[in-house]
Amino acid sequence: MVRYVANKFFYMLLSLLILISATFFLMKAIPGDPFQAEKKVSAEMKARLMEQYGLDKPLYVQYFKYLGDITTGDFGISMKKLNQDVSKIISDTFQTSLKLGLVAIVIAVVVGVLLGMLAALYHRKLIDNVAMILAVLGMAVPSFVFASLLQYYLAEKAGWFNVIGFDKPLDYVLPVIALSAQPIAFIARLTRSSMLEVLHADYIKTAKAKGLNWFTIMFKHVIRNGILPVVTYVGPMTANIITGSVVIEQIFGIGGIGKVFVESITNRDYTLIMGVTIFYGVILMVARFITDIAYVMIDPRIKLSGGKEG
Amino acid sequence: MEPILHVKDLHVSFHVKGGEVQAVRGMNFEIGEGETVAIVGESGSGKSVTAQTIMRLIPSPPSRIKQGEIIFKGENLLNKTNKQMEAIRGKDIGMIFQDPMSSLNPTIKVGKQITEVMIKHQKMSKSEAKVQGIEMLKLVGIKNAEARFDQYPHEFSGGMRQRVMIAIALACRPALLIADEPTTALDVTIQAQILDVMKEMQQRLGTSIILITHDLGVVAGMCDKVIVMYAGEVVETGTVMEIFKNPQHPYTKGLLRSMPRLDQKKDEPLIPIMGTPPDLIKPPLGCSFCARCDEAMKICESVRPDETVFSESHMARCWNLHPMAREGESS
Amino acid sequence: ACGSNNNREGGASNGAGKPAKAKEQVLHINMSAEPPTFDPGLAQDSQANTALKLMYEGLVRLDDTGKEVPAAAESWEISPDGLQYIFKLRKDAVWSNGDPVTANDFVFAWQRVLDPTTTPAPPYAYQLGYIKNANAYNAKEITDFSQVGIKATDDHTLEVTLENPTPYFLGLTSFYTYFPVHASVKNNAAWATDYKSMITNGAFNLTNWTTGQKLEYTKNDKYWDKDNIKLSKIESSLVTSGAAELSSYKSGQLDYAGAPNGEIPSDSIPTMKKNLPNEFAVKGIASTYFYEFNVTAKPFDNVKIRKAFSMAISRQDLVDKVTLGGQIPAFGFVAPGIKGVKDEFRTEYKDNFFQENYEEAKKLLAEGMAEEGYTTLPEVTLIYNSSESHKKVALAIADMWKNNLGVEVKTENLEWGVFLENRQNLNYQIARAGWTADFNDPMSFVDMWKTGAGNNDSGFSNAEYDQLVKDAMTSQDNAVRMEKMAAAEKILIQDEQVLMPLYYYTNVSLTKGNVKGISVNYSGAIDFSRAYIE
Amino acid sequence: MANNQTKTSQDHVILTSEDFRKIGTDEKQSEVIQRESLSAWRDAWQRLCENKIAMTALIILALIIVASIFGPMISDFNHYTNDYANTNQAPSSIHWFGTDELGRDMFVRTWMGARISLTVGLAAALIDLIIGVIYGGTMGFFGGRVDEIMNKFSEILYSIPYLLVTILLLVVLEPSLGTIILALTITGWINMSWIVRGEMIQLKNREFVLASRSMGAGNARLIFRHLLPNAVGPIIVTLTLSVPSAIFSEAFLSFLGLGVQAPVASLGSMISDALTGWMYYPWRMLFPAVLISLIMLCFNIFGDGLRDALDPKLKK
Amino acid sequence: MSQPLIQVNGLKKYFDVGKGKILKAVDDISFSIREGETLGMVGESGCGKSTAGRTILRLYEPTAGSVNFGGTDIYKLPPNKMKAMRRDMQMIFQDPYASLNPRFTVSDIIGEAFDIHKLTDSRKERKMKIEELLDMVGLNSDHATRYPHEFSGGQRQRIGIARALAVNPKFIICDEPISALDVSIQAQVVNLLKDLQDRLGLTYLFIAHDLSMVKHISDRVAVMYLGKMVELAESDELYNNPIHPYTKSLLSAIPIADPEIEANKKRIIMPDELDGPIHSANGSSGGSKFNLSESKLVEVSKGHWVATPYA
Ligand SMILES: Nc1ncnc2c1ncn2[C@@H]1O[C@H](COP(=O)(O)OP(=O)(O)OP(=O)(O)O)[C@@H](O)[C@H]1O
Ligand SMILES: Nc1ncnc2c1ncn2[C@@H]1O[C@H](COP(=O)(O)OP(=O)(O)OP(=O)(O)O)[C@@H](O)[C@H]1O
Ligand SMILES: [Mg+2]
Ligand SMILES: [Mg+2]
Repeated sequence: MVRYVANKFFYMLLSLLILISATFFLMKAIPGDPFQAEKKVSAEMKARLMEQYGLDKPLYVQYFKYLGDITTGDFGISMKKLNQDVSKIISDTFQTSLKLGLVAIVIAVVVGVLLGMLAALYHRKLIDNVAMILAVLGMAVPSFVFASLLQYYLAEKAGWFNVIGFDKPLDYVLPVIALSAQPIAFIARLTRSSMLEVLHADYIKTAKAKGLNWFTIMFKHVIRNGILPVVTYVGPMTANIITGSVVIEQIFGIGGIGKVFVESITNRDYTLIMGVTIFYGVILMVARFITDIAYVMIDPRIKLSGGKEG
Repeated sequence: MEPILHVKDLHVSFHVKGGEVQAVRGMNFEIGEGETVAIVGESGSGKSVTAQTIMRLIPSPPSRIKQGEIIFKGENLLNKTNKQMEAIRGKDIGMIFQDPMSSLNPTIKVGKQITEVMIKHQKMSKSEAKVQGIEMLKLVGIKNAEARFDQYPHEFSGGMRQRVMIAIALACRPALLIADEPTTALDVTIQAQILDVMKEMQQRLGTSIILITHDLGVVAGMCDKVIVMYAGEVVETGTVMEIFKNPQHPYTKGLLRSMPRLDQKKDEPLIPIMGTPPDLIKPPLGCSFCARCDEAMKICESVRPDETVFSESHMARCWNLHPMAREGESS
Repeated sequence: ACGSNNNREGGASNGAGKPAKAKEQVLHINMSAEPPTFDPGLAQDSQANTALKLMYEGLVRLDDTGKEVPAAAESWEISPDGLQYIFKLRKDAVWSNGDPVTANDFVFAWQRVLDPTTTPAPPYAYQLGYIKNANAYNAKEITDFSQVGIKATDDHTLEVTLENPTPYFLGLTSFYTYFPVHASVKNNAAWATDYKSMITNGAFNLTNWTTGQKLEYTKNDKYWDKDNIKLSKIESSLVTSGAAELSSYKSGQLDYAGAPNGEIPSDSIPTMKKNLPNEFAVKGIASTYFYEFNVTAKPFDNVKIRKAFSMAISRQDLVDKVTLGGQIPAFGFVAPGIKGVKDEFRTEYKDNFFQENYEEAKKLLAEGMAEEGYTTLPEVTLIYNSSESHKKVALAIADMWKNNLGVEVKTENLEWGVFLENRQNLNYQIARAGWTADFNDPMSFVDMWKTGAGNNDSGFSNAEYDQLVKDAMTSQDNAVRMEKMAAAEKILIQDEQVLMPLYYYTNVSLTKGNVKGISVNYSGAIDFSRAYIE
Repeated sequence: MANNQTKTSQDHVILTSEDFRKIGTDEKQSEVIQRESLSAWRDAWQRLCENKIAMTALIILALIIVASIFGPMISDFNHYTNDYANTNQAPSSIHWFGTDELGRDMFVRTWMGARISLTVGLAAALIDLIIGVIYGGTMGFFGGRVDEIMNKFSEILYSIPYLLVTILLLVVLEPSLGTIILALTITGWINMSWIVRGEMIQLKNREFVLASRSMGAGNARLIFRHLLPNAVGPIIVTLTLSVPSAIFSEAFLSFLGLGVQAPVASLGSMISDALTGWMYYPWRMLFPAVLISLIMLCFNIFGDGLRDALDPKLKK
Repeated sequence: MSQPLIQVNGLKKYFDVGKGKILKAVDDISFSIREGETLGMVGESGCGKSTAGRTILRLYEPTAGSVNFGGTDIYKLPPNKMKAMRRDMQMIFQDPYASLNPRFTVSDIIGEAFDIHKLTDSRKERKMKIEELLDMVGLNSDHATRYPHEFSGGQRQRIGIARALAVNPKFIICDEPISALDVSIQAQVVNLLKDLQDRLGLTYLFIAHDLSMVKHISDRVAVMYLGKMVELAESDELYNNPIHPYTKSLLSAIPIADPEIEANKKRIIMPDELDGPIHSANGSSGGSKFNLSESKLVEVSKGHWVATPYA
């Protein structure tokens, strides 16, 4: 276990290094700088700013300086949101994204798995068809369309919810629906097909031969085996939901990290771009890591080192 | 003696694309208390379908039990509700499947898989069940049972897993054990051990056993009675002695002939049964073995043979056993 | 999935029925993004403008007619040569922490902006450039601040000496770069990043700030003029999407929507105008939307070709059919709303520098091509920064060129930063641009086209033009100044057609019927501080 | 044996001795071929044809593709000419899908948009296919150290937030259809390579491959004649599913303003254009949105159907 | 007796199973097979029979040892010579379902060898040869254009045999060619193999775990246990006079289709092998009392070799 974690950690660091380097140089390759505006800043002023932020140094110096800084946990200060700590901006906005994301994930997993199980249980019956039509629709409609429809009909017209904002519990409803629609659809389909597979497995026959009832079989024998593909999907999905809800954040006016990220690129806010990138990367990797652990917890055949035995 | 299980004229079909697979076509047999009955037959002859139909485990759809009765302890299992069946499965009838590798749930500890059935049927507490479960594991010859109890199936070898399956099937001391090719996936040495365990358990618990196999060697060592199936039908039944020493049906004979004996000369060729079994979507009108039979007659192609009874226990279905066939021979 | 016609009306009337709640006196507004900074010295955008106007108070304040009224200064004197200003500060003005607002606070703030060692460097330092030696100090040419024309003679007297007579200087002191800053911030670089550590002197305090989500201003009870402040609170959401902003206005969540801090999508303008005539408002502002030519690049190094392009479109169609926001077709560069001698500059000097005429345009194009020896016009690309409205305009104009001039122009949208980089490096042929006045004088417009001026991205350089601007700058006679600047504008547009003006911007906004007292100045800057709910 | 008796339960026709005449083996067919002759492909195709839903999806897809090629041709309008007299017109007999904010015909634009979206989707999927098969094939076939390193590399690449790289890349490079496709494929191929790798690892130890090797077959032969043809099922399925995901990603980029250059539009960019005004001009969103959803739907359904058809487990 | 056609010396095949562990699938086995002879090889599942077979054919690169075939050490051959050598040695596989490429027709499968070694000059010749081979294994020429899934197990195995025969090999390794087949079909294949051996003078290494079948077909039988060879003798000798405890237990475990014999049979149980084989990295068995890794084959009587310490 320790070895595994150490190994994993090493690769995470390596991935991060590659991520940091790629982003750093890609970012510097973009034309523009943080100090440009419609009304141009004078040349001296710009030179002064560049110097103050160390942007006048050769690229490799900046690069190593940055690497050095982040190893001490210093992500720098934003170049556009003046004097604000990058880590504070990230932690502030991430809290919002996380709240939204976690609710959406929980909903997606619970609803998706239940829907998928129902469909598998009533294979080829009405419930199955309805669930799968819902799932396929969920996958087919772009989230920004769905979000706009929800916003217009349920908030603006019906007045049941606030159009924008993210304070009250009720404010969660629409963004969460919009955000979880696609994952629900995916999870439902995944669950269904893996449940169907499990339902046909020999050990389910064994369980039936023991005289266990439907409920026990479903919840003790089927779910655990059938959930594995879902876990595989949920890992990256978690990261994507938490980080990638830019669209939903924009539409519902939620101050999440996705919005910050897009803004930071537009603003050429170098430190913020890097900060968010690294943060995203870490989230993604942590999600993977948790997925791996979840795998081991769910399926005893899987050893942390990777392969399946027996 | 009142048979513990009596299967009467059982017909089971599958609805598949392209038609109806008539997997079981008029099974009749009975099993007495404490008896071991073998069902032998070629792959696809309907052995598993029969077994699973008795347990009412056959998936429906696509299957359909078209007619027949399965009388277990005087009651027709086919008339039972699902709930009633749940109470019978595992408690009165236990079942072991062919593949020990896939028949145990890989994500549940072995111990739990055994105690689960006892908790369900014998209303034991968890701790009682654990004591019992460890006892069962010991009984089927697993060493270090206490430690093994908390392991997962993948930490067991194939033979041990099959022992666990036996422990599960016998946990509630069922009156009937159905073993569907319990040793096919195993090595000969391990097979022998498993069969020993089964024999021993039977002696202790007095269980009746249906042993499904296509290995006649296994049958010879284990069973009292043999049912030979071919293409969804029973073609011959009899005691072990009757079947091995005095086989009547050409398929039974062919099967015995095609197996090498240890005392057989090296140059002596084996006698195979040529051809393949019929397609059960359109089963032959007459004898289903007709196409592969060396002694086939005209009538075999068109009319289903009747039972010819040789003794109280020995029966075969073949036109060659008909009096008129012997007349034809002599003429 | 989509609504039918009655949905539209339903949706619109739905919002109209919900007035703001008068009892609570809480105003709900939206900003498309939070200000990058709440530090007046570092601020440089319109979001900051709106926020800082609430939180701070400069020497003077502009009332809703645009006239300078006393604010932190209760009175002022201007020397006859227009070079010296003496501000008398009011004695009852205090900071939010209770300290009195003194002349030194202004000196401190201004010095901080001009100090070349301030980190990060205040980009709007040039806004203080009218003050004597300010630019020199900022450029490290002099190091002694006492030589800069800023002096606090006592706690409540501020003396300012200018480089040149600058008639609009008084108004400038209402601009955020001129706001005072409490001296205690010297030791805390991050003071303006947390609402708890901000010390302000305006009508409102920032009392809550959820990053990217919400800003909340509460009435400052220590403010000297608090009796005239009726709102108890201003809450601002931070929604980027114009559609969402409008939608929440209609649902009653916002009391004010639209420019300058937000946006009403142009698609919905006609409907809003029709359905909410009392709430919908269009106000012209001192801002011009134009396409500039790179006069150093082919084929626009030829003035006839530039003229042809400018004449071959219909600006009226553009504003009526495309932008829809009641914009005014522009034929000059200086926008309406800018003061002239007596009246507005634009009324005194009409913007009739050219006329749209497709035949003439074609002729000019042919002539221009002949001069340059083209048989076919080199490929022309119009660049604009990615935005729904810029795209519409670009496509519309390109289409007009195609139909009226027979020229196929490629349109290319570029991400904002890339766009600016290209434009500023003269790496383009025609580019979208916009210009808003920094101060209420035509100089704000003509100044930028001087040779080598920071914002002159066209490569235009004209000695006569430069001289005219210089003359206007040093003249003390306002009439002469206007004359010179008008002459310069004529060179810019009529003679050289360095840029093709398209229209003068308007602020399109929606205000709930019972919300009053919001004032918008000539440049579109908004002041919510005196707003109230009936 | 004398006492045995045949139960004659049926009172069937009287038996004659002719009935009991022995028939020789030549009268019977000894070696019956069990199944009708069908190649694996035809077999799969047949099964696909039987799947009505998947076939419907395929037909709709085909129609959409045909319409996106010919749709714009049958209209009198083109996708870029503005018509200020007719902006935001509701669908009518002249403009079947209405017009947009510049008076452009939505019918033509919708099909042009579908053309762009499909191009992006198909091209991205194709590039994924090529890179994925080469990379994954190499990993899977050679195994060992090569596999370890290449696999680690792809894992690392995969752990880079894709959206981020895509956005940065789109900002760096000149915006064009090619750039968008490039951006979408930069991490898109990884999934495909893993699928191919998995298949290769599974197949390369199958006995028919060993058999061919024992025959003296070289690597090239093994890969191209044995391994890839057998891995083609999962590959195609992955391919059909990566088309819609690329289309979606492009739509998403359009929403962020990083889509194709106007006046060309993809379905995604049309929808995001319409997003501000769809309450007033619903048709501007309706048609592209329905079309993109339909494309998603059909690719997904068809991909699933294909998976079922190609799944050997479902073979009897 | 004729010369050994193939001589296997000290053959080892270890697998690196990761985490620094090594699995000794085949650990130092030596034997030879004379021309025209059939050597049976038995042992429990996973004891390394298939690995041995595959390594002998150099489908796996050996860890150590040599295989002499007709005087040349095939492990020393460069690739091009090895390719030529493959014509002499062939393999029939265990699983008739997995060993035929489902995307190939029967003629593709059989003809592949012709294409690889360029054995046929024209399409006609190729077709003719394929038909000849099909005929040889009891299939007919109609079958050539069909796909494997259209055939029954027995028929498929014959296709596999035809494929092996296509290159005219001298030596064929039959890797459990019948264990996946129905009992009634097994005899067909065994008879065919014997028949072919008689007609073509083939040499077989016949791997199986069905001892009765092995005895039936083999001249000599080798018993493998955990990667080692523990006993090797003439088949009658081995069956009548087994020495090694594993051989004994194996023989006693064979179910015999005769209830009388079965009723009187006594099973001999291997010491402590109840838990089945546990492969550990060093190749010694989990619970076995004897130290496998150091055992050597010793000739106890003429042609009867047994591993120490039981020799
Ligand atoms: N789920 C099913 N759907 C369709 N046909 C089925 C199904 N299950 C079994 N069959 C058919 O029923 C027949 C009998 O099958 P069964 O499994 O009973 O054979 P078996 O005698 O147990 O063979 P084996 O020895 O291979 O286990 C076969 O022809 C098989 O194809
Ligand atoms: N490619 C491989 N990589 C790692 N281990 C392998 C490989 N091939 C075989 N093994 C291992 O080598 C051992 C011997 O395997 P082998 O297939 O030779 O056994 P076998 O005697 O043929 O068994 P069976 O009777 O089941 O076919 C087994 O433990 C197996 O897991
Ligand atoms: Mg079976
Ligand atoms: Mg093997």
